[in-house]
Amino acid sequence: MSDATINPADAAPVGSDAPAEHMAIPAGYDDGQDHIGLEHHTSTGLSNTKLAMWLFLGSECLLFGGLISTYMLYRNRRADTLGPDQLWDIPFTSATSFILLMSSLTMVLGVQAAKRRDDRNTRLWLTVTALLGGLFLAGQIYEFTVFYREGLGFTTNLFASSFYTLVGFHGAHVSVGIIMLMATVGMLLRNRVHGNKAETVEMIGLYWHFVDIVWIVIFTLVYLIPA
Amino acid sequence: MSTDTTTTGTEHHFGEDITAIEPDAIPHEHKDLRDRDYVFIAFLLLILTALEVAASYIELGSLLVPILLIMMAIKFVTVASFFMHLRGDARIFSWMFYAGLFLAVGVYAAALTTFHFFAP
Amino acid sequence: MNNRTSMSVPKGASTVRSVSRRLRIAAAVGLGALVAGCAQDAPQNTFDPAGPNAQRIQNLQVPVFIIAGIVGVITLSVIAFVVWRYRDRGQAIPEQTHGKPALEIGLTILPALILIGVAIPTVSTVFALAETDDTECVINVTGQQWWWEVDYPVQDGCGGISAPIVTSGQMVLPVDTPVLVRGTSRDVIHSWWIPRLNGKRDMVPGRVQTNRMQADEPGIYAGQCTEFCGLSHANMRMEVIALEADDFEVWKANQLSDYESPTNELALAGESTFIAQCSRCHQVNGLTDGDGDPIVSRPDLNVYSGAAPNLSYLMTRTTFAGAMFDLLTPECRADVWEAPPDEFGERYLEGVTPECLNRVQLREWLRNSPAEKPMYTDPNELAATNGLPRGMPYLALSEGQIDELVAYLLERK
Amino acid sequence: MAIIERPTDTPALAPSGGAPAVTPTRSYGYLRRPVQTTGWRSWAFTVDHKKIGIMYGVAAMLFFVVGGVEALFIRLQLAGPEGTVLSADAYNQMFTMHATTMVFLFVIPMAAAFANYMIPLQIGARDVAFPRLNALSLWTFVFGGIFLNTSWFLGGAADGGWFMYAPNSAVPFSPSNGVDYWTLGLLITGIASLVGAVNLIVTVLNMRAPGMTMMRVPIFTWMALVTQFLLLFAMPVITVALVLLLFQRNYDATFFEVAEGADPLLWQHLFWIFGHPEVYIIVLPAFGIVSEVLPVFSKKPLFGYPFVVFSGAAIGFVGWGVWAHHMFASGLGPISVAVFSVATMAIAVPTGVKIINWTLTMWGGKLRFTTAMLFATGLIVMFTIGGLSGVTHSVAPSDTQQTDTYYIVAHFHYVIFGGAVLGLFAGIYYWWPKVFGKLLNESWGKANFWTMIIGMNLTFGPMHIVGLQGQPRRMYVWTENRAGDGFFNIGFWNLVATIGSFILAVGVLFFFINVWVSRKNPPAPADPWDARSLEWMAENPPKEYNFERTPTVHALDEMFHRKYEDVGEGDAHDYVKVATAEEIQAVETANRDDHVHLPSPSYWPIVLSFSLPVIAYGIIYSTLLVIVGLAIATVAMFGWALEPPTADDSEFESPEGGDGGEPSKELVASV
Repeated sequence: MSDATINPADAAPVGSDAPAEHMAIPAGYDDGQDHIGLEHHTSTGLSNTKLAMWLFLGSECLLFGGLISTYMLYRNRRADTLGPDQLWDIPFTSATSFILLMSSLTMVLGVQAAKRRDDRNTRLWLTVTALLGGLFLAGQIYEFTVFYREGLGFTTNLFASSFYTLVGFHGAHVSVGIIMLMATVGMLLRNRVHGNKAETVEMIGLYWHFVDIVWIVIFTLVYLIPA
Repeated sequence: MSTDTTTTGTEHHFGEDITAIEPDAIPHEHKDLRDRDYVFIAFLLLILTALEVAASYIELGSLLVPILLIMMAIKFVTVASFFMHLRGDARIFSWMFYAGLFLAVGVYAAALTTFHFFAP
Repeated sequence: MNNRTSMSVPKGASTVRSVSRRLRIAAAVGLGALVAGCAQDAPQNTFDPAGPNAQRIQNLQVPVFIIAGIVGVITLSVIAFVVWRYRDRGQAIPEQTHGKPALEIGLTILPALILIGVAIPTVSTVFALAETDDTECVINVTGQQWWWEVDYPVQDGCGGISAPIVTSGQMVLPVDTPVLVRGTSRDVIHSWWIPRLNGKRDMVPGRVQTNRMQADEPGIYAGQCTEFCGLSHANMRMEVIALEADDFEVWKANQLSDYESPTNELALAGESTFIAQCSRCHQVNGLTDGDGDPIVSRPDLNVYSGAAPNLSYLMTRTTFAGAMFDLLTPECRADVWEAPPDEFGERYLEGVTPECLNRVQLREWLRNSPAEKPMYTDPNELAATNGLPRGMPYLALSEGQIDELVAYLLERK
Repeated sequence: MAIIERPTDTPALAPSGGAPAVTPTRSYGYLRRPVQTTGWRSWAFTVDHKKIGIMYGVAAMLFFVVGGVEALFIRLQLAGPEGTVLSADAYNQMFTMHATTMVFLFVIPMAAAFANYMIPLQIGARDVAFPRLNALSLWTFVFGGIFLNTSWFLGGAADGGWFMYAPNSAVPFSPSNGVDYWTLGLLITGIASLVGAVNLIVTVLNMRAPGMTMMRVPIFTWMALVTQFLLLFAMPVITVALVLLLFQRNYDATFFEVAEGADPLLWQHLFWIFGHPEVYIIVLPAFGIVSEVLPVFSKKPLFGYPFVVFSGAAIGFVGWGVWAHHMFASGLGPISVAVFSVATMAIAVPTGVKIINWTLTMWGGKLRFTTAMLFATGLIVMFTIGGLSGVTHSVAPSDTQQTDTYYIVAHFHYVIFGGAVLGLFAGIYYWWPKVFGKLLNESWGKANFWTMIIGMNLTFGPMHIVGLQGQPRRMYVWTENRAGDGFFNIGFWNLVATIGSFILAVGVLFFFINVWVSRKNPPAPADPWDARSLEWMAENPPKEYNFERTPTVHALDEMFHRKYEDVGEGDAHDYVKVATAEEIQAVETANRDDHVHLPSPSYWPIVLSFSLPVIAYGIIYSTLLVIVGLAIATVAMFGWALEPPTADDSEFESPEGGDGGEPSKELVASV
């Protein structure tokens, strides 16, 4: 703490009175700080966390963009090996897409509940969201095993490598989301969330919706557009 | 002292603070949608998804890809605008996110183009 | 030139030169010397074009370099002036100028205008160099670690090629003929670059890329692989040999000549050694086994990159081991490299004579090639390539076998 | 420590007495918070942006030495024909690691050091937006850098060049684990950059002092902001490329398997979409530094501040549209080549704007050539040369002659060494008294500058010649046969370059000698350079909480306007000094904020960072280790989540039994 010790000599005005007077703070001078509450103390009036989350999501666009581009380049590079057209089960994937879309709805309901400071419903909706996410993941894993049994290993061809990598990265994001959701539910239960609960839930919501919109893109580009 | 300088220099006001607090940059919490509205939006998204899937089964020829892409974009923007509240929120969030998005679309589309069309 | 007598190549019309050609050469040499003082420049000098493609680049880059130089001199002079003029000599606090937008905008537009001036000829040159319709001859190159295979497909171009010609390290082409080089690679990316003839072009596995080559006068044009390609990237060189049309015909005929059995005992022994030790990877056209069946190397089973240089006419080339080493002794090498254009074809077509053979280097190579050129041929390091050597392995040849092989190879021309 | 203690005998000027000393009463997560204020623990667990900045700088300088030694080996090998100092394999590792180290482990982190230390001070904040994330990015970078360099001792470093073109980076062509170390190491340092980018962007946008509008933000902070945006968007791209390569090498994926139909140009696109913005990531912070240094030592404001800001932003933006100029020889087709060629020329315009503005800043000024100013001026000159050689190969046909030759090596060393490194040294000399409270010795500083300038020109100048004479890059030997003779003889100029590199090394050595001889210098004055920006309102070195009170900003060059007043009439300006920095600081002290909340130190950032190399070693050697690493990471993340960033007032108990509940200023958000 020695750093913080203030040398009285430094603190006293130095030099003549003139500069001190010049620099004196008039009584009642308002530097604008004291009236800014905890929520809006930033220059933009926006939450640091939320800004950071949006920056992160902007950055993630380039990550998924790269993986999607790799897939688009390689999807039908070789006609003589197993390709998307032989494998896709559109009704099944539509169902899992539907589940993920619904989880976005439950997520937003959870965020709304958190804004109302309704902890019980927040926990409920977050749990439902995590379950739906889990269901989606289960669908993915099922789909992967079906493809694998049909002969599409990770190393089979370029399509396989880029497909599994893209969808696997998305699945990893979903898994992280589920962990965050469950951890938040637990922390809400034990009241260990720091700071603004509604904002914490909203951040997880942003992440979750992002995972959802990435899937919207993947579903269309990877599954629906013919190779 | 500090109050004086604002009157002396001619140099202090080059531009407005691009992120200054303006009335319309403050989040419109009060304009929040109700739960019912979210259910309705989700319903719309479902219909769009169903349409997408249906479109992929119909013979649309060269129209299919643009139609699918447009529906994808609508779904994307809907989720971002409403579920992620970009619509009512401070504009800077949209800037951050869409900067990343458009940059990604731009560079990757250009890179893929060099593979598909420009290669000798 | 003590070995000219051994030359067996018929002399064609190559010695007869038109007056206009001589004049052109003289003018070119004179101008070149004037512009760049280039007589002693490195053989890969990028400012010494010897063909229309490189000349196109030269016409573009010389003004650009001059403009850049002028801008640089002006800018640096201004900075020097400012540093000298406004150094602290106790002057008062200067005026707190924050900027002059008009000046700023002006000084932004000025470089933009200069760059527009540069951009227009750049774009037109890019498209001109990409043009391939006017080429009259197709030569394929294939890069691999760490040498170039050059092959001439059957075609009407190049004065007509009736059967495929395969060589390595040196690309022979007729002068004044626009040649389309089509290239690819068998392993990693390599880059084909003959600076005096054209800019470089990467040769990418899985793609076929093109590069135009055209030489104005006979001679040897040095090049080097310029895309980092692993251990011996530095040793992956190549040359383009430009010959007069009639000399080129001679060269082609040579490359398609029938296999000649060895004429002396040592070389005959060398033939069997070659069959036993080398023919798995190295092809010598016309070589037959005991049953009279042609011996065809199956290199793709034995070498990672899937090939080794074709040695049928080794001694018509002047380099070996990916153009890393000269087949000629230094004196004979200088004879070829420094030959005036009108004598060049004659000297190149002599090939390697026994007197000129760089025996020391060739023997070293046969004795232990991995020690001469860095290659992943250490048996302990081959796991990643499923045990296949990359480059020539150590063959544990005896000195006697080396003598035989040298004698045998000396007759491959 | 979480709360700044105020001595109880505070001077009467303070409006509301001293706050009582307080100590945390509870532990968070699983461990008590580390509260040491001295010793190694005060550094390892700190979240103070200044300590983090210093550690960033020290680590970066160590890697600078490592990269420099690698460069000397390269030059020794190339001093003569058929060099035998290194084997081909060792040489390939050497140039790969030289570039990787200099780019990823020196220039980026050194710029991050300045950004970390200076941004909060320049914008009048007490810390960055997310102090624990800041610590995370520091330690992740440090561990990533160490991890990368351990490959030297564990079977050989990466040998594919820093651009690591596929398929030469595939297992058959690079069988050692070097490329795996490289891939994983860059993924780890990439995390550090990404986390740092998010943190610093939020800091600049959100943590500015009252009145600090974006157009009053000091220029270094502006350039750092643009840099962080570039990192934010570029890092994911290289991440994709690295992941593909990692999967290919370790899990037999086929991304660059040509036999399967893969296109090696995919790697090139991904790498250079990252790699070109990377060039500006390297150079923009240095531009920011000289844009601070030049006005101070010219005693004039930066000429055309808005132009410099917008040209920086324009460079950042256009930098995304020119990546393929690294691929003019790759066979993109004439349309792509033409488009990217023109786009590349376009980027010369904002770069030229900067050089013009710097020159005009000096024009009419009162130039004091301190070491910092010498380095800044050196940057303008050297960067101009590098920029002009850059223009020559934006001309695509010309570039097909020069790319992959030493001419390119000359160009980018003039840009990176002459631009970035000289700028960083200018910053070191300029801000040294700010950071350490002592001035560096000027005589040694000048020796340092002149030796470095002479050394760099002797090293990189001849490379223009050998490059134009056709000597390619990345060759472990050159041969007499291709050297030519006469004035342009490659051998002669290679020897000159090697001699130059050792002179350069001596120049760098002079810097370290300077640090050593300056260690006992007397404390520097509060404002040794008569500086203009806000960081000089804090003390040298700044207190843990930076400012006695959060400053209110009224102008660009706030500090100048607090010191000088315009007494001229009408259009005539006449500035007179009305206050010294000491006086200004004294007033700040007298009116200081009491009860400042600072973020508390934490174990979790360093623990989480540590898990990353563990996982990486695991990927190379053993799955078990991956599991161990993931376990450490999980514990660290939960510990992090359960630990509040700043202890609340209610969590503290004052020794006097006071209520400790005055309204406090929350300084950090929770992450």
